Amino acid sequence: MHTFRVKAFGITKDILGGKEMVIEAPGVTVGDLRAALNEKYPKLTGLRSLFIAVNNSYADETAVITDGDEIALIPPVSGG
Amino acid sequence: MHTFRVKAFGITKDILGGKEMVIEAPGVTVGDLRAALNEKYPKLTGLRSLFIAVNNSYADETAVITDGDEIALIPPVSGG
Amino acid sequence: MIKITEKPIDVQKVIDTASSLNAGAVNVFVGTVRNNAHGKNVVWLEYEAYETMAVGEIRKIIDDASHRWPLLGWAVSHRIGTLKPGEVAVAVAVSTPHRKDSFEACQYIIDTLKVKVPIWKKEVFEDGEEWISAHPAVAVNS
Amino acid sequence: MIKITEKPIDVQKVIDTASSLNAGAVNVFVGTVRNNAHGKNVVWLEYEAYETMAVGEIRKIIDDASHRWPLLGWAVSHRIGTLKPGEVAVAVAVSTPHRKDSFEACQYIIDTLKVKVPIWKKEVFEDGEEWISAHPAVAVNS
Repeated sequence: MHTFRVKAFGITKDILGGKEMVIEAPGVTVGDLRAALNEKYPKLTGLRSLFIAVNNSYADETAVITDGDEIALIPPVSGG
Repeated sequence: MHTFRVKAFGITKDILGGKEMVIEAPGVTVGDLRAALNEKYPKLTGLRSLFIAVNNSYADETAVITDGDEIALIPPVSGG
Repeated sequence: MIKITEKPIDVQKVIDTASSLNAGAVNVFVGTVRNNAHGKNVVWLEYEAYETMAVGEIRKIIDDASHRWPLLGWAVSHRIGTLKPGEVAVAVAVSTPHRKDSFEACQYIIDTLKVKVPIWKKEVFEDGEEWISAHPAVAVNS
Repeated sequence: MIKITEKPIDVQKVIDTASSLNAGAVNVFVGTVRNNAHGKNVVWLEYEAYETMAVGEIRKIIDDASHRWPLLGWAVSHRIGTLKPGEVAVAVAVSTPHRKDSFEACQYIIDTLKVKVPIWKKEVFEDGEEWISAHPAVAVNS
């Protein structure tokens, strides 16, 4: 298992129960992390959308996360 | 002959040589006044456009000017 | 608020006047004096207005805009007299519930102002001056 | 200037930052907190940002806009924290040589900001609160 430290914003902060959580996933891609998150926090699947950012940019599902990367959950944005 | 007191703005002030001039015309419509103006000041015909306002509104050529009406020459506007 | 003034325009005041507690969007257009035109340096501009008619024509434009977009507030201020590069010549602000309307209404007002409202500007260059748009455009090579 | 701040936004400063002596046009969009939403009174809004990424995403939007329009100056300021109705949440200003471009560029920036930049708002009503747009829209009669 791989361990990821994930920042949560907006409604994901409420769903995860904190601003930053440690998540374990069997793989190292963004898709693997998403699957682990959805399993642990099923309410995430009810969101209109959920992007995952790696190092301050939107990341594809196939992107590989490496040690030291900054990971963040981006629920539907609503600025302005 | 009818006598009209005409306000001039922008380039028409330069062409007429003053902010307000008295013009004589044989008729009482805006068209009659325009013809008299063009004859006396041929440079007016070189303008891109020339509207005549009566009582603070753009007037048609057939509009009749009556005593006390405020008449103004409106060369191409360029505000903003 | 419709204002034709010789004093510098306070853009913040124009925005505040147009704002509304029911509005989510304010769009503001500020027209400033450029330091160049037609490849020449502009030293200053002279703005002149037929004030009573200008106010009336702006009012008509606002009335038209109010029928086309849900304006919650608006303000138009136009400066006259001598303006140097960088100074504000005109400020238009409108507020609407949502942003798309604010852009459309503000653009309609300034676009229409520029073709309907009796205000004139003369550009003063280092080597001459010219009433803008007075004569038909002359082709460069003619 | 790109700014994410807990302090009230100084719209005049945003405009001044975006202005340029070469520009004839400044367009400004100001997003304010409405006192109502979905027919309910808004008591206040909570804005939260993923600040480092938000600044980066705004920079990308400005870069894109700079390639599409001749921007001479620009500024984007977004407030976070607790905002009451009437307060300014966001201000975007751009200056261009001519006005049409200023409208288009400003609208592009705010439209794109609203779909790309990681900032979130929670509306707090008298009887509850809600993260805006988080869930799929629910039909009124379902």
